[in-house]
Amino acid sequence: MEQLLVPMICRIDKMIQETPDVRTYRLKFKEEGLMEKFRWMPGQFVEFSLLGSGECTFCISSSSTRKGYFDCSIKKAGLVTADIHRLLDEGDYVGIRGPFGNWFPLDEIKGKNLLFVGGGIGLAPLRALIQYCIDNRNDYKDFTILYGARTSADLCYKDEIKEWQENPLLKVILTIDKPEEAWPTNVGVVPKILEEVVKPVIENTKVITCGPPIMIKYTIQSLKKLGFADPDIITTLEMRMQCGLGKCGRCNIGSTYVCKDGPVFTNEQLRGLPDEF
Amino acid sequence: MEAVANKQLVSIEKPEIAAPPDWEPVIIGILCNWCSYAGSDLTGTSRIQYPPNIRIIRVPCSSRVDPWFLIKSLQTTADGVLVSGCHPGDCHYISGNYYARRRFLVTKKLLNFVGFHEDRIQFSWVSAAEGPKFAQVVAKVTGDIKKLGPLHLYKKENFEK
Amino acid sequence: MDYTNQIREIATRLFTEDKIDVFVGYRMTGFDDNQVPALIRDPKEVSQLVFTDKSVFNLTNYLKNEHTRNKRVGLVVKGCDSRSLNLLLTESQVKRDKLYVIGIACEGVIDEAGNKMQNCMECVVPDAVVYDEMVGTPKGKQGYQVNADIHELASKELVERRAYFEEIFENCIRCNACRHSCPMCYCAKCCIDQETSTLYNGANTKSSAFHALMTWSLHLAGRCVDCRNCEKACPSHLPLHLLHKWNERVIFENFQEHLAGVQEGDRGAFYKYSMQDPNDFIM
Amino acid sequence: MNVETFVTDKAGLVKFYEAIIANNETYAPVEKFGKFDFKRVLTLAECDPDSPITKTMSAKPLFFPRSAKILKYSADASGTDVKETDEDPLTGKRVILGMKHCDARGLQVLDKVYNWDYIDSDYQKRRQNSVIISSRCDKAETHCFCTSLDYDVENLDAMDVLIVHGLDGKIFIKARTEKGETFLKANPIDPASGIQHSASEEGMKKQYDAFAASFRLKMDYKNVNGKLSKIFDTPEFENVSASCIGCNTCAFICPTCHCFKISDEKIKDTGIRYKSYDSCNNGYFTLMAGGHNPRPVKYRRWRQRAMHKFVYYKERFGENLCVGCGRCAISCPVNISIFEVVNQVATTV
Repeated sequence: MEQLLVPMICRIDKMIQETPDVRTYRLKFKEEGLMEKFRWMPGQFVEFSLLGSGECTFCISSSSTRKGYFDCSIKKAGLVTADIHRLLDEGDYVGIRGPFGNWFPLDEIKGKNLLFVGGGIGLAPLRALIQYCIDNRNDYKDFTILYGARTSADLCYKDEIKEWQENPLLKVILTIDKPEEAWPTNVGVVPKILEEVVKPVIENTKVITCGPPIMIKYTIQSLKKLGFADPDIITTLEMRMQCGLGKCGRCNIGSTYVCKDGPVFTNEQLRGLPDEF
Repeated sequence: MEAVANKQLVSIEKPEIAAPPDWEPVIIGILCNWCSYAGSDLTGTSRIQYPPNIRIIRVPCSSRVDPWFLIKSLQTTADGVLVSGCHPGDCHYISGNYYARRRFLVTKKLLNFVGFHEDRIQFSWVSAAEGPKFAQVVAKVTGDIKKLGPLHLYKKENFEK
Repeated sequence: MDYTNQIREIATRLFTEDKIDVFVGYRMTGFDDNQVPALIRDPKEVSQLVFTDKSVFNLTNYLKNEHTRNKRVGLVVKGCDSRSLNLLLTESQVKRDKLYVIGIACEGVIDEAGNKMQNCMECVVPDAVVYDEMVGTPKGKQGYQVNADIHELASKELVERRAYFEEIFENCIRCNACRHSCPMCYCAKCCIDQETSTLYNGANTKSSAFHALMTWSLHLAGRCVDCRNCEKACPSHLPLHLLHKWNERVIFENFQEHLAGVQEGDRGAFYKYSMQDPNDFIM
Repeated sequence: MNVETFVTDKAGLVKFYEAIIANNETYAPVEKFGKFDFKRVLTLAECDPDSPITKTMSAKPLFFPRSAKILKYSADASGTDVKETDEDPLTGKRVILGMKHCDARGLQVLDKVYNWDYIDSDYQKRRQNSVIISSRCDKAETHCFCTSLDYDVENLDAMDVLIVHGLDGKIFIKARTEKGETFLKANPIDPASGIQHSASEEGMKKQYDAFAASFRLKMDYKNVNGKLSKIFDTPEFENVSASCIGCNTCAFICPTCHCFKISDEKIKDTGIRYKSYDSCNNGYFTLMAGGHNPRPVKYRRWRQRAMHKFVYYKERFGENLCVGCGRCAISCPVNISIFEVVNQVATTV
């Protein structure tokens, strides 16, 4: 197993400061030819290691349809992520293991209306799917992105959101929690905007949501209130992991291993699990 | 009652592996900012020679030195450690070195108890005006450690010699 | 030594007078003659309480437990336990007015084999020093004596001692049960405990065991009350008391006969100083 | 499988052990500070293959080491260089003496988690290259309850060679697996040492009956397993875990606990990454960087441990994770017995 835990070395191609505490690292494998072999699906995650500090789990925040690189968006939160922010810059090397876990049910969402509900750094896993869906736009019907953050400065991927807003095929709704000067659109927490502004069509719609645990909780409540069925609500769980291989036992929720059976679950599946996430 | 702890512990340390001929000890010197660090500065500006084996770390006060610093030093590169601060009564923070003194004694005795020669860890009071004394202290510590040879006990794997 | 009835009486009284929310005492395991600490919240369960010479575990450990936090607690303490309680009080870890302390005039507890524990034979303070109510007849303070193991080990050569301790560090499995069972270890982030600290050496190597045990024992120097919770918890049966007793001995001899937690309001040895402290070991 | 049974006496067994130690790389319980741990041995005198279970660590570290090096790395201006450690998990064959039958069963249970999906090849290698010689206990200790669980102790095939100390002083040796059979063939039993073929296995049966009768703890396993899976939210867990101090001893000495953590030791530009034991009773075990913790309080962690042992693993892999060795209860500083607790929860709720 020790070999499975040895990471491959990646070079940081580009570093984008998204918000004061979120950075996106664009990674490429150091070894020639590995990048082409590295295949992943939106929703999967990698073990990102800063050698000497430790290993952390991050989802891949770019789609496999954008070739030649992959992104990891990292928020400064704990010991390792603080070290990542402090020490890593363009041209540095990091270790990557993966990709692990399951992915968004791409076949099931084909031909449906899609509603993405993201909060804060929770847009990162959604971004992979959004990019994937934009690149296969014809497979999907209506396309709505609701994205909220605490302040306007905390909105991630600002440039990309601008692109999305300019795209006539997408509907992008932004919101911030507290009023700010020069903020043109909605103010209020995500579930409130979801109910009052977005007013989504329930028929033939799949909702994909991700964000802080508390946001997910209330978003799911609102969605239920709006009339969405459990199998139509898809979310991705955040759970402490160390190996990603279904061995270390950290991501156990009941008899489920989040690193193998997740991190993408429908609300129906989540309701079957003990309340420990 | 017999003073067990204060009795000189029998301490003959046999070098486990003979030191290579060109071996030079690595000594970590932890110096207080206000006295000993200034003292070592004076040693330099007065052009007094002292052995180059010491690697100096500056701390605000000798009471900043957690016993953990000494343990970590011995675990990694160091063959010996020297901690130096202000003379009793001269502490910039009034009483820091009195607290430190207690800790030093216990740390030294405990490390000695578990198998380190007592000369591996040494302490000194060097004031900002005592440039020559600092040179003497370093010379003595270096001499002592040279006699003892390289330290292998509990070295981390990356540092096994 | 059997104070079962007295303790049950007191606990019942405390519950009826509504003085406490939780009573921390001992109960039988239900399958052998060993005892489990019991956190009793229901007055009906008072009849489970016992106190005999098998009541070994230092209950002040439970004061850092979430079951007792911000509650009025009734607590049974032996001599050594009361010393740790004393220190916890001076270090502001518990509030005295939230505690109702039942002090025991302890006659010594026995280990699994039925022999009197070594620390009880060398006990300095058999009677509780902090209490609201005393059970048993106090014996008064005893003279301090050198730990027999320390005495033996200190007379050995450095090389022999080194070999002995190398074996100890070799056999440590780094479970950190010693730290968790210690009543004086209440830091939320411990420097030898896993992951919460950048200083941490997590691997199970001799070097990291040396680092962990030495740092731990030095952080407890002048505060260890010799209750031997750590030794009871150690799955490898390591003689951890050697490190603590040695420190205690050094401190007793050099720092005005300091013994941790014996006097009320007395801080740990490293939180005070004296002009008479030895200075001759410093150049 | 029709396997020969051998019978001998005490002196014969000693000779048998001595021959094994002389001809193989042997691991056996060695005493240190009153506790037996499995170590490499060169003579029979330094070990005790019949060490009491109450004082013996499990043999799990021989297969899942307490600390394993994952990699060494060094970083310089030209980039980072990662090397797999030169440590070879195990290439030679080895023999493990004196493993308890519950430990052997523990390995059988662990095989499931190590062989699903990603296969742990180091563990596999260690398993394949080890011959386990285990003697059946003479009587149950206070905390043992292996016969109450979901496996057949009498016909357990987790060990390769089984040794049974019969009631009348006869000692039976029998191969339990093909590996054990080949091992016994490769180490031909010396006729001079008094080991003979035995026609009847009645002595073994009698010994087992006496052993099974000596159990004080008996659990209705089906009931416990079925009950526990339904009572996740019972407040009883909070009561039974109240006296736990969260010291993790139970997980570190458990023959089936397999949680681990990965930690780096860094010095300047070089470092080593280790995989070492961890326990779900640690408060930070599931603590995430943002401060969210799915199991923030002790009783939740405790429940996870109990449920994982008795319910979740069974659901997922079809085996009970607890093997009933009672080591956790023996080592627990506050004398909590998982048997008592699980039984109490299952019967009172």
